[in-house]
Amino acid sequence: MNTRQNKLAMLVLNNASLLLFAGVLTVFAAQSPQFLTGTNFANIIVQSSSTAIVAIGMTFVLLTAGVDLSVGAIMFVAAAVAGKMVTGNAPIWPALLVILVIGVVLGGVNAFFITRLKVAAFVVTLATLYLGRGFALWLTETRAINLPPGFLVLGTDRWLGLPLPIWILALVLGVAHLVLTRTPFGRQVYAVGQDVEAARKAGIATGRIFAAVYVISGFCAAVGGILSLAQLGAVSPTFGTNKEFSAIAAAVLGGTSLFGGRGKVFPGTVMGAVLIQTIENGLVILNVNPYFYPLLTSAIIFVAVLIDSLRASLLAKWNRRWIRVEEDLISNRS
Amino acid sequence: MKNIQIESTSQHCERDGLLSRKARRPLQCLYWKMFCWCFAPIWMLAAGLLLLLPMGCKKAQNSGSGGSGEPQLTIGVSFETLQTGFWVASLDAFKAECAKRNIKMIQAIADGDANRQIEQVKNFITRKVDGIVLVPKDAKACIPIIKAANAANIPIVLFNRPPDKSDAKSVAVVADNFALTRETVKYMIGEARKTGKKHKAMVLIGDLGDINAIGRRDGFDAAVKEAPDVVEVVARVPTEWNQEKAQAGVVNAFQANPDISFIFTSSDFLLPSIVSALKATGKYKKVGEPGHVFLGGFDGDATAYQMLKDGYLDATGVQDVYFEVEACLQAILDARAGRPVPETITDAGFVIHQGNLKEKAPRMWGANVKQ
Amino acid sequence: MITFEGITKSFGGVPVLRDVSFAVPPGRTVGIVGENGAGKSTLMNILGGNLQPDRGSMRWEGEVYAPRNPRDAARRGVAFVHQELNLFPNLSIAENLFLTTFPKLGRLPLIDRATLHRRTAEWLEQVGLTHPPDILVDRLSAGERQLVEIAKALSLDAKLIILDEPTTSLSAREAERLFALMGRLRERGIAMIYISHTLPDVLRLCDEIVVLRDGEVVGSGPRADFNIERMIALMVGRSLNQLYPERRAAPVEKAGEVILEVRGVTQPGIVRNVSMNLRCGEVLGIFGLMGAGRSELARILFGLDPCEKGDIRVAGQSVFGAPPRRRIQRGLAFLTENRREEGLCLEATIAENITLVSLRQYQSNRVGLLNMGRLREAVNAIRGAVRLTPTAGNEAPVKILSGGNQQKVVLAKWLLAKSGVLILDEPTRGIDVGAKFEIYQLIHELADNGAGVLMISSELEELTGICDRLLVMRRGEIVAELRREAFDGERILAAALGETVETGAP
Amino acid sequence: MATVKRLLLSEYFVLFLSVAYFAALAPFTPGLATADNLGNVLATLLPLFIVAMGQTLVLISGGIDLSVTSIIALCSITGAAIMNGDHGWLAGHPLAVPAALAAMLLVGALVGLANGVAVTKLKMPPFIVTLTGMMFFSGLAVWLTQSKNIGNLPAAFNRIGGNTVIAFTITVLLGVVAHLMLTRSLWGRWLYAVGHNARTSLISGVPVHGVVIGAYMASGLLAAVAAVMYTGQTESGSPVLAQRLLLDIVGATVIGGTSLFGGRGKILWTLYGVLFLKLMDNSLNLLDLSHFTIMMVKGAVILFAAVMDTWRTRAPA
Repeated sequence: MNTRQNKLAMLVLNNASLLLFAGVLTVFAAQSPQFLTGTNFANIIVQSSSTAIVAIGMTFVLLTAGVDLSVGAIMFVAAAVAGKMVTGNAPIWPALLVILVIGVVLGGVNAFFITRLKVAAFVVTLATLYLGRGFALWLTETRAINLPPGFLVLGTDRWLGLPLPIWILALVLGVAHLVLTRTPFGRQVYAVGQDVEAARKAGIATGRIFAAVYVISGFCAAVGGILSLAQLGAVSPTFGTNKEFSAIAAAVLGGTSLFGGRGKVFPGTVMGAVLIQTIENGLVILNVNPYFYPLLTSAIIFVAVLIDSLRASLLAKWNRRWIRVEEDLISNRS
Repeated sequence: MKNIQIESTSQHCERDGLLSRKARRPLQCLYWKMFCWCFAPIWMLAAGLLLLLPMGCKKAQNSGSGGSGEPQLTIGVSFETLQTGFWVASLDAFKAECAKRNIKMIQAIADGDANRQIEQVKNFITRKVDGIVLVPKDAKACIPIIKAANAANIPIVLFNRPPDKSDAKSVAVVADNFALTRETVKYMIGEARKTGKKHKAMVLIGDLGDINAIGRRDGFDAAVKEAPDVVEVVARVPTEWNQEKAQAGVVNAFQANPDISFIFTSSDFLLPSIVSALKATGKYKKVGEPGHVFLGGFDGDATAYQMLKDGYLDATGVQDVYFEVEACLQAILDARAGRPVPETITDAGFVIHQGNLKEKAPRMWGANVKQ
Repeated sequence: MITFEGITKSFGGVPVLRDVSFAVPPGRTVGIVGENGAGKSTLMNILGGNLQPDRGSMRWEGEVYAPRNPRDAARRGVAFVHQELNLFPNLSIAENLFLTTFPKLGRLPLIDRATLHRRTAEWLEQVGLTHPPDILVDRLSAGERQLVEIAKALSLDAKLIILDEPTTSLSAREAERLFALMGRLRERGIAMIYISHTLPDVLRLCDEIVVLRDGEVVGSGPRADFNIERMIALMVGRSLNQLYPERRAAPVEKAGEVILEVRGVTQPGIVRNVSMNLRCGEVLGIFGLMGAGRSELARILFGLDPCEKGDIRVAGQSVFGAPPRRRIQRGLAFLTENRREEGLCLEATIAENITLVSLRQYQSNRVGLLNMGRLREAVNAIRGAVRLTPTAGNEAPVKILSGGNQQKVVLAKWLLAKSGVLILDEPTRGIDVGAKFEIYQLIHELADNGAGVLMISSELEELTGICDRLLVMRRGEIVAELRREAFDGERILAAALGETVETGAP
Repeated sequence: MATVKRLLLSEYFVLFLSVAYFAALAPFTPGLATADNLGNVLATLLPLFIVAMGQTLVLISGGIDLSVTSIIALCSITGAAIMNGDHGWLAGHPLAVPAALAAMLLVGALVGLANGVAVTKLKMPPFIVTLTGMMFFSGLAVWLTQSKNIGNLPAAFNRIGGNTVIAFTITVLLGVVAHLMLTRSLWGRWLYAVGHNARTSLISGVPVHGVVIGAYMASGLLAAVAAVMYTGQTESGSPVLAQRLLLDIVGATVIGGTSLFGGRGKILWTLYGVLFLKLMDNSLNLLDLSHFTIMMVKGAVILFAAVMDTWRTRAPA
């Protein structure tokens, strides 16, 4: 049980997702030349931008060892309301604003039940998932709403040579990274995720931290909804389904731990989202049967979570207090 | 419930008083109180929804049973989904036709769940409807539904999607997907041959569980097989009637072979995805312009009509919805009157393209749907 | 600086502190010594704001001082360096120090990293750490983390720092660094309370010494009046109110037959070369101070933790490497130190808890379903045997019972399973005096009925009171063995402290 | 207030709620109280109750099993693939139906075993294991059949599967066995103990891993039995069978009173939960309320039940 060997094991476990990413790239690049082209990568990032933004919100929640299943439904409600407004020829900007407000309000509802009434996060967000999806289906009477071209500009337009979604993703990523690493709130999120009791003792208002992360997750889900809506051009009844799985997958692949306290928005979660999209994109280029995608993505998430729990149990084993500090340990501890 | 919340909030502020200076603390508590106050109403709304529900329905119930003159017929219409414009237009057509014939219509949408559709139709039967119109989720799952209707000897007509072969008796009013698609694609190939170049083609396939989708795919293959010199199929994108899957498939197919210039979609409701992919790669050109990508579709919905008028869409196979709806209701009335009713009524439909746009437009259901 | 006046505190009727009064003058270091359970930690928790005294008060530079939570205490300048440190391993040193008081960039809610690192570097330099301020805490050794905890205390401009058993998991080199730091802090006029078992350190570092026993101050004064022998004598003394049942060697048929044999059990970093024999009808005690590895040894014997070398035989059969389930079938039983988390299912009923281990014996042969009738009879019989309070019915949840009764339920659980060897880890912790006496009687009855009892405790009188033989453990090794006739409190405590009373050399 | 508290805490609260709900709505909804409508309710209630039973066992052990919907789909297509008339492996073979049933139960048990081992031996959070399980096995079902249904099942199977009387007897049988297993068997008592406190159980010699794996396998098996009934009802094996059922399964169990914190739950409570949910579902359907309004009401009711559950567990004894 010598320490050098363990240090190597920890190194591998910590950046497993980086290794996976490199592996996937080499496999697909070897298979088909167009894979490594610039446009292909820009295309992958555009396609994964909405999932990445939602995954950023999900990372905040996972950092506090919580979970938010309602992101898919929040996207759908936001898109449905925006669709109704825009087809009722309201101008675009107020519609976008309404979307963001809806995201925050629904995030707030989750926060209220989870922090004030202390209900399990998983049940609350499962219930809001169905409440949200039911409300949006009622609003759109399960009919697809096609959006006027004005709205599509968000998805297809380019600014300074880069498609708009990449700029929006960069903006959200930048702000999230700044908040998590550079603000007191961000560092307190990590503290609360690591050990709630110690955080409370250290004087952190843990209730507010828990509430805030769900509001942020709701907001990011709304932004993700806008982007996805702009790219699709229409709100169909299946809008946003399973987005919560891909968001969790992206975060976990990016190294965010489900036990809380660990995880980075940049490069972690965003790379996780891009990784999933790259795999899907690569599979299409190899024209593998598309029904194979869910099998592969769920298998990858399972492996990522397995690595995460292995890391957690290894860490726990090492941090046990040593009784005999003297002679027989010095040799190991160097 | 509410006052507990307030008192605990103020307590919450003191107990968790941050290490901040005295001045800042009341401000922070204000935020937190506001935060709780604005959610109290939502909590009330959820509770209210639960209580008011039964009362709400009572109103709806007794307004329906009015009716005048001889006993009004009641028909149950069960749709699998309203996901695409085609189904929405069909339901509206049914509403209009029933109103015209003074028939009371109850509707039920199963949102893609076969078991739920069975439940909904059984509920129709318990409410003793006089006839059932069914758009089945898939050809096999609808057999027990038809048997249930046969048992209650209520005439049942399947709209647009035929059942699998079985001993259950029902009438099916369907479009001839195979023939209509082959005609549409043949017209597109005719236009493509004029350019003299060989085109790489992409086809968007529908949900393989839906017989119509398979009929259209076979129609497309039949047409393409006759003109190998003009068209070569390089990409088959399965969409399962899901827009996100279609959009990703189209974009990635363009990645694999950027020079695709011939696209056919098994349903017009997927056209927006194709258009946004074409715009992203700058290939969205009008008919006749150099670099025009030949576009063809099926159903003939409002988007297709708009693109035809703007000159981007080459052709689309239109299902004659009005004919199909009349045929359904007539079949029910004939069956109730004991008159013999054929097992299948086919709607030939028609191909609409740049050439015959003006003349065929009024018959096209997509044309008179408000966008 | 701070004075305690008549501090009294009791938990559920058990008096833990009785009229404690002493003072910590400014800039002086006061050493507090006393056995486990003498009330040291409770006193410090009261000072640190985690607990409130029942009676008595504290004065801080003359004013009344009654902190309601750790933050009040910290605001007044009292900092507590716990044994289990309250640091966040996933954050950097700087972030740990300024978690709720980050310097901001002007009015922006962003952290001003430059000033943060500068100020952290200052505090680190004061405690003698040369690590960069933004290094993650989980990369530091136990000693370095302790220095960070002290730096944190200094950063909250603490005027009084409480150090609770700081050197238990430190290497000699790290301990020396800590002592040098304490010297520097004393020069800067910061008062310190130093709690430790290593008496030579206490003598070397502290200006004044307070000796606690059974919640009372039995001796206090300047260091000059104290030496190791006097301290040990004061710590040991006979406690007045605790009676022990008369220990007579009752005749047992299988008396003297070895039921538990442990040979050379070794697990690197935990225990080294532990060997012992336990006979039927014998109550063998293991004494040692906090961190001597007694609970760890118990968990290894029971199979909860791995063990590299050595052999463990129960009733003659080796159970080395077997999971706890198989050892229980061989007759081993384990009453853990942490009753609420590892001894009981608090939400479950009393009957469910008692029958948990021995359910298998109540399966009626026909279909394998449990014979509820026999089960109920067995539960009632056992309740009588352990004299569990009749007020709570079989279906009542265990969480409503008092500490003593909860312990009786755990004992009943193992009694019903007819275990041959019982390992008891701190069986009477947090139990009132009356219930303690009944527990001791039960232990004797168990032994008299032929069971072998291995009792772990940190209360010397308890062990000398009811055990036949006693082992002393220090740093994971057995350092002494005494028979009942040769029990001498001072020699036992000295062995546990690592002092040999005559020569005084460690 | 005390009587209300006693009522809310009593075991039969959900049963009273169902009866009161039925009485309140019967006069308003056409055909609610008719015999064959109740027959319909019963037909859809039985498979849901069987799956909810499996869910109750897993919840008592302190975990959760989200993969039951995908197990139902996978079993459905496995059985259909074996006994399908034209190209089934045992097409037309007299033993086709029993072999198919056996295969379905085997698939259910195997997936349950996989879930159990991942949760216990690999120490992974049950929520994520069964969530990825749901995605993987439903994806597998769609991939194996290329999302095409498998119809033309032998008449014998359709008679057994779709027949409500047989389904009722099977359900009652399973209900009684599950109740006995939970309250009177060794495994049942151990399951409650592990749900209350896994560490204490380990130290008291309870084979914690074995018990938990048993719970997940039972959940898988029960999901397979429900798959037989659902497939019988639609007379076709569908890879997307029961996709929308997760809300009903988890909802019924939570409404019934099984606690999410583990250690508390009864088969009878789940029966009342399923009864209430199905009654509400059917009545709202008869009131012409659209499918999505019903979805919203169910969401609200589950939220309310979860708040009650937390309040009951956290309320002072």
